[in-house]
Amino acid sequence: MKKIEAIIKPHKLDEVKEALHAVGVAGLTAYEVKGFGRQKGHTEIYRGAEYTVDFVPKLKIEIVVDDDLAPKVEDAIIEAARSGKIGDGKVFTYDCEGAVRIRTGERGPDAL
Amino acid sequence: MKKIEAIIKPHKLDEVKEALHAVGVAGLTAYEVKGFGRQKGHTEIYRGAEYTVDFVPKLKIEIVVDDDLAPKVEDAIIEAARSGKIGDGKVFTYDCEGAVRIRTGERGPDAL
Amino acid sequence: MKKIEAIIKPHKLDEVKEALHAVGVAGLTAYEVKGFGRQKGHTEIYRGAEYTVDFVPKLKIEIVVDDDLAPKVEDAIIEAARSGKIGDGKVFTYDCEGAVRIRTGERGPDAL
Amino acid sequence: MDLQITLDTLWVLIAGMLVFFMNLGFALVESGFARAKNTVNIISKNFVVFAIASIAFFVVGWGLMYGDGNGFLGLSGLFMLGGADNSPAVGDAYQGVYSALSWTGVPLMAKFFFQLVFAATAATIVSGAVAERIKYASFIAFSFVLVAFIYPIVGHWIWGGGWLALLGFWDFAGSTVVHSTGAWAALAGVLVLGPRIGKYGKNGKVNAIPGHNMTSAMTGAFILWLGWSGFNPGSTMAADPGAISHIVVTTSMAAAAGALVATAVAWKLLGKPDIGMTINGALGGLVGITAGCAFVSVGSSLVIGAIAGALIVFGVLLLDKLKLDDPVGALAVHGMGGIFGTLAVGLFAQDVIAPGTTGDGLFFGGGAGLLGAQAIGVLAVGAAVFAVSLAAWLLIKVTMGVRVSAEEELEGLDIGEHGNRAYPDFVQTETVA
Amino acid sequence: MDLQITLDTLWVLIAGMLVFFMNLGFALVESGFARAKNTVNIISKNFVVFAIASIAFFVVGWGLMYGDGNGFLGLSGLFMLGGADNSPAVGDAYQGVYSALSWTGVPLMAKFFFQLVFAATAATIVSGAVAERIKYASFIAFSFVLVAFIYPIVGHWIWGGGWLALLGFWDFAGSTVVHSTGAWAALAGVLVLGPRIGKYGKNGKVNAIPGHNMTSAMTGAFILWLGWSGFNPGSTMAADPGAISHIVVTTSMAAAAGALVATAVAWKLLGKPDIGMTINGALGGLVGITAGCAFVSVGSSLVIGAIAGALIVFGVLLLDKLKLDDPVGALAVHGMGGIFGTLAVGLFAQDVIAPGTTGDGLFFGGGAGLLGAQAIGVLAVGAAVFAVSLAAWLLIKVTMGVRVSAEEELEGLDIGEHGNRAYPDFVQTETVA
Amino acid sequence: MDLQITLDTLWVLIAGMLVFFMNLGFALVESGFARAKNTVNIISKNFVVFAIASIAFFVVGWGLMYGDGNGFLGLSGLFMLGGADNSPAVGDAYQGVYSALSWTGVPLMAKFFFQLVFAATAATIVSGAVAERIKYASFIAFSFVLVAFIYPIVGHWIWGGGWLALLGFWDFAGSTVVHSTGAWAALAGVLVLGPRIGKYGKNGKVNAIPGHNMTSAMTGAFILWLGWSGFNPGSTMAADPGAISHIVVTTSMAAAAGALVATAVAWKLLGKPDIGMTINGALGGLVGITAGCAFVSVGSSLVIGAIAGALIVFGVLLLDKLKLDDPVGALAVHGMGGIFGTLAVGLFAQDVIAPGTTGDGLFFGGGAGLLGAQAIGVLAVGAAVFAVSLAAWLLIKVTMGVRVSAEEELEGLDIGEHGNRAYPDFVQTETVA
Ligand SMILES: Nc1ncnc2c1ncn2[C@@H]1O[C@H](COP(=O)(O)OP(=O)(O)O)[C@@H](O)[C@H]1O
Ligand SMILES: Nc1ncnc2c1ncn2[C@@H]1O[C@H](COP(=O)(O)OP(=O)(O)O)[C@@H](O)[C@H]1O
Ligand SMILES: Nc1ncnc2c1ncn2[C@@H]1O[C@H](COP(=O)(O)OP(=O)(O)O)[C@@H](O)[C@H]1O
Repeated sequence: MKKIEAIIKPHKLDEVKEALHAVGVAGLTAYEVKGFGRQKGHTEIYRGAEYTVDFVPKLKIEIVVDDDLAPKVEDAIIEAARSGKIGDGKVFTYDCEGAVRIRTGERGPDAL
Repeated sequence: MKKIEAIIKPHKLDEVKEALHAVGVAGLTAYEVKGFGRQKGHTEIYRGAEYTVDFVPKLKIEIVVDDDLAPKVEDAIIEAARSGKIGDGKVFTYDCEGAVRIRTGERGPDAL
Repeated sequence: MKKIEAIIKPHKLDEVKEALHAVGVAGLTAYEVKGFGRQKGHTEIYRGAEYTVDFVPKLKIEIVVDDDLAPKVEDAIIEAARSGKIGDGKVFTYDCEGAVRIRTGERGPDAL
Repeated sequence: MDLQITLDTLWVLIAGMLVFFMNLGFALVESGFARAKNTVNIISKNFVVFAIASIAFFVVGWGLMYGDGNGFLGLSGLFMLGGADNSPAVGDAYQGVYSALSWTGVPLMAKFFFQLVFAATAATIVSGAVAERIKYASFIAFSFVLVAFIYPIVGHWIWGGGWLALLGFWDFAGSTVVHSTGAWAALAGVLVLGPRIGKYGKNGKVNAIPGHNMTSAMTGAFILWLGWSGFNPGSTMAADPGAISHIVVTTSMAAAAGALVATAVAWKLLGKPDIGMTINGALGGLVGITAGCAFVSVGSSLVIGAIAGALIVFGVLLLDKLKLDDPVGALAVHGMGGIFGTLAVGLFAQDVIAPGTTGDGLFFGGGAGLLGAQAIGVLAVGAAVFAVSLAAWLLIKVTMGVRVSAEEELEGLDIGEHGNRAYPDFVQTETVA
Repeated sequence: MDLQITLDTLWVLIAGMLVFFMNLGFALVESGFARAKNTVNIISKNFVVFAIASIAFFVVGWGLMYGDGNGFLGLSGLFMLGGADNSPAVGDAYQGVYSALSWTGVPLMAKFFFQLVFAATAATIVSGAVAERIKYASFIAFSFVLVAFIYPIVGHWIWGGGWLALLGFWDFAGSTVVHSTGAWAALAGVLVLGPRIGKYGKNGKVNAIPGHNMTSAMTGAFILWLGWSGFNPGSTMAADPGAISHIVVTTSMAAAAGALVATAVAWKLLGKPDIGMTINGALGGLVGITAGCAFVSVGSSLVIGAIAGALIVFGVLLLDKLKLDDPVGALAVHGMGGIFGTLAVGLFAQDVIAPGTTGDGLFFGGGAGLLGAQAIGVLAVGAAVFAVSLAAWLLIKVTMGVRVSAEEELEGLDIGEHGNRAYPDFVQTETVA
Repeated sequence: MDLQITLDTLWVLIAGMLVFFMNLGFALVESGFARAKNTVNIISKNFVVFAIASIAFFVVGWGLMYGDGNGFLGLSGLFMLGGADNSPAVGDAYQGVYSALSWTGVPLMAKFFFQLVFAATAATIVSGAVAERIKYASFIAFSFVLVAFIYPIVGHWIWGGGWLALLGFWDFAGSTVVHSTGAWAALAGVLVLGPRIGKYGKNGKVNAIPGHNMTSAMTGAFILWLGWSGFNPGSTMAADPGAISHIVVTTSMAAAAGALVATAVAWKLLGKPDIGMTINGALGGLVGITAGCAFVSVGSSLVIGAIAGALIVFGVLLLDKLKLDDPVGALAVHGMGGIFGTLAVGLFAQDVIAPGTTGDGLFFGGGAGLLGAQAIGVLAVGAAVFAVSLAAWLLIKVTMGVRVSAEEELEGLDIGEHGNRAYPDFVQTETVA
């Protein structure tokens, strides 16, 4: 199995979720992260003192899928998450050695 | 070493932590995530407008362990986190190539 | 490519970020986590009832880098994040099979 | 005599302080009903709007509203309370250019303070409806125009001894003068601004954009409820024990009925007792009773509050159908509530309650005359305020621009407009609605 | 004469507004001491409970409490203030069926408003103790019963000229009438509901369930403190300069002493100055001085407040030992504080302070007679309110059910009962207690 | 006569309640401007400080301030209001040892309550400036010293009929007595404590440490604004219709001008309208008008407020340059604002406004005499309060210690000092400033 991690712009979550649905992804996990990269943060002021916030709010999603589904998932994310602007994010792929569904104990792809 | 990631129901954390203790896990890292899967979210209303929240609050825990401890850890989590109801979550296993304890510089299993 | 995950003390983020900059890291992702390990939590009281919070607030950072850069990154983090006190955290290394920049579709190291 | 002046002054000032406190109520309801990323902008708007109103009303608004003049606007003592005035002298003893308020025996400064806090209220109403997309500077500009010119002029028609007063139009504490005026000005702004990004989906879907802090909203609602016990009974501008006791009760009862009925209707209609509707319902009841609080019985106040409460729920839903995006429900509460409340005087007024004022309303055998006058006032004020406000908003749009950029709106106005964040220590999330 | 009526009315109404404002204080303390996932439910309860109380007290509560009747309940002018009444006439000049309040020269509506806000307070006390597990509808039902029947009837015994008043029982502003009554009704509810899931672990371990917002709790506490300067001195129902000045000071001093002593005791006992205890201590001091504020010296008020403050800390710990799960400490503050405060009159009262009322208490040479009467009142009210409330709660349990499902409780009542969330823009976490 | 006493008492008590409410305002502004991890500590400080002040002022402060004595401190009726006093008798009819307040015809308890809430204000001002690093116990100790000794003694000089009063120094509501005093005491504390970790970077870089809750800060600011309509007009300590109406208006206008000018200056200077500056500006305007509210015209109040508003912005920036770390801007608002406001009396006072008091100020042809007296008062009070406070802080430092450990400061004082967290259900983050 493969684990696909994508870092996207927060307001893209809905579109990405639907795109993943379309390619048959049954589940995923998401959480808020702060990203640092080419997309620069912004300057803030607080009672006179200026400061720059380098980190940009991003959303990270993780999906574990069967090997052959992996490329489709990658592409689905890339398409749905792309705005063409700096900061659209990344998609990373990793190998996943095992998966278990806690409720049933099912293992491997059946657990997904 | 292996990295074990588990997505569980938030209120199960205590039990899982104790179960891991029992099998000799010395440390772990946890954080709030939102999960999407078979367990459906719920409908909310806000000043008249209905909307569905597909994501369910979950907790993700990560444990890096020695290879031979991995199966025990998996089983301990599965047992402690199981309620039998949809949404109990998953346990994923990955390979971990290296670990360092920042404080001492110890590497490999000794770092855990 | 390698994925390097580091769990550090929250207020070390700035120093770590600068150290990574120095070794040429262009981007990273960070998020709040709670850690359990040798560093013990603390006791709190609430309207008369005492309770112990085992988890310590930590920050987790993830960086995907080219294989040859990985060791430098590891060392940079270890140096910048070290205070010598219990709870300084860990650095874990994993293999990363693929990376894509959503905006451009670039793949592999170029995506970073 | 002298002591009566002292009593009246104490009451007017204390009531005025309660109305001033409503600024906080509005700030909390409006920011609570908006997203965390726009909080600094909303509370900034609500904070400076009172300051702006103070200057605008002092410089010219007061004179236009209460200066002697013709039926349409004040013409004497226009600037900075500069006119002759020997308050607290009353009636024939009064010598000055602000005769419209010569019936109340309190010092000029007490009259000014009490009228100022009312003027500012009209402006705060606008703030909520245009929230989460308007430029800070543009809001400030409009607020000045509203309080310096629009509000005082229509106010003159009714409370300044103008043509509507002569016509027999009654609005005791301002369902029309303050609340409808604010709502009409807001409606024009909403039309010029357009809805927030993502509020209305394809094929007419109405998306929820949940407010970020219900604790704030509830706090604000209670503060408004409290403030209204200055707003309505204070409008006697005299410490008349019978009248203020009666008004305190009619006001609170209408709020109670509004809250309960709105909750019940929402529960039935939406399946759950939505707190947003409970809060809007209470406010609707308060706005609804504002015009008639001194003229109707306690029983009638319950009925008026109840109707207003139901009205607000349907109003909120209707406005969304019409794609009029009002993040806080101000158009329903102050607009519909204000109109209904003004007409309700024509229905529920009883001569016995405030003899020699409204006379009896339709339901109490007084015929439709009063109702007619009320209707004329509603239409006249609505038309005038809406038209002028629309012009003002459009002028602002072409000159300084009225809406922030789409990127700024997505990122939040706090950083874009103010370079601040309201809650930097908390991890935030985009509600996927 | 006439001016005195105006003065008294102003004071009673303003004091009543301050007491009304206490609804916000309770809402913030109670929601602040509860978890984020139950916030909408708690603030909804606290918001509608005043509306419910308004209807209940208007429809029948007022008549049962102040209508002329026998020693046990009012029987005339029962419904909707329908009875004859020529207030503000007083004493012999008074003609009407609400003679129990004929001593105060203010209009009937002022009397009603002031008594209504007190009645509503009793209901808000219940809200906190039953929080985080009670069904919204069931709470509404009980609140109606409490304010329509239970509170007014025991109130009649003491303030309606009933048997306890004749017995020489003194409760100036309601340590028993309002606070203990609320607490006894709450205790019955707590027993019927049972503790929140996870509150009591195996082998008697008491788990902490930390409140989600100490800023809310502190804000609410200050608002309550402020409101109490209407609650206690307003209970003169007349603008008597000496009396109200004295009461303002005894009230505030008791609160100060309560806060300090509770903080010190908690610091000593628990090792740290727990803010929850500081807040509960101040409230305990306020409840404790409520019965005696007009009868005891400033020095005594410090002692009463100090004892109450210490009592509350031990009370909170004791109730947890007894597995009586009260998320906000209402049973300790209003129950124990109310009982102690009522008895304290029997100990600290001094005839010189309010001549011709309580006479001297035990510590000032007045013997145990007064203390005895106070004790009888405490017991009678406690027994009656607890018994009837228990019956009411059980009836509600069998008919409509009283507690939400375990799943709903775990997920939070906001979504289950209201379909809302209080803070949708913030990432939340389950406190592992 | 009698009724006048009642009127005056009502006004003084209600005004006192409004000033009491300012405690909540300070608690919210100060905690909102600090980090989430220190919230429990700050609100605890602000909550108990009023309790401490109540005891300190009751036990000895009142006597030192208003007891008859010499030009420097009170010497009679020192303890627990124990002195003879036949208030509300006034003037020659007055017999007692608190003659400095014999001009106001209200009961002693009303005088005490009103003066107590003022004394407590001075202590709350300190709380904000020393926040986020001070030990809880050490703050409590200093607060006691301040309210028991420092404040009353300088207060005696000005309001107790002391040497500055005789010199012709005028401070109507306490720009110097209350606000500067609090600020000078705070400055000494800031110097002894040193800045928060991370506030000042290498090579003079000033790091921002953003406050955690702008909603709290705005709420507090509005509450303070409201409280000031008790603080200033209440200082008449008599229900004089003309005076209190005038003061209500000058006070509110100065706040409005302060808020607007501070916003504008910040906008120009920093590129954006920083809400922190808007809030500080309004407060600066309020502090600035406090000394002169009864002596200057409405027009002058606008000018005074405007200057104060600008002053506060530059003041905040300047203090940071000087590495004086004041998390909430108390030194600028209360210190600079208080000094300026006191001097402004010497510039803007007009005899016609309060005949027979200040006479005319410099700008109105009165010459520099008044200004000179004002300057002497500013310097004398500043020197005395700063010196004694510094000694007190150093004593506390060597005895009990004054600052928490670096680890505790990093982890937050809530857990270290109180074992509590303010927002346990929310995921928090360290703002990287
Ligand atoms: N080397 C990396 N490792 C981990 N995360 C990264 C890395 N580079 C970028 N990211 C994440 O991707 C996000 C977007 O990257 P950025 O360079 O800003 O824009 P783009 O991907 O369009 O070039 C960043 O905010 C960060 O969260
Ligand atoms: N393919 C997946 N990849 C990553 N996380 C997943 C995946 N499928 C499910 N999850 C996570 O597991 C949680 C539980 O899964 P769900 O299907 O709801 O219940 P169950 O595991 O009992 O079948 C989800 O909320 C989600 O966080
Ligand atoms: N086996 C593990 N797997 C995952 N995370 C761990 C593991 N052990 C420790 N951690 C993380 O590292 C943090 C620091 O570890 P700790 O044992 O407290 O101190 P140190 O690393 O200095 O020995 C912990 O808070 C936890 O977040």
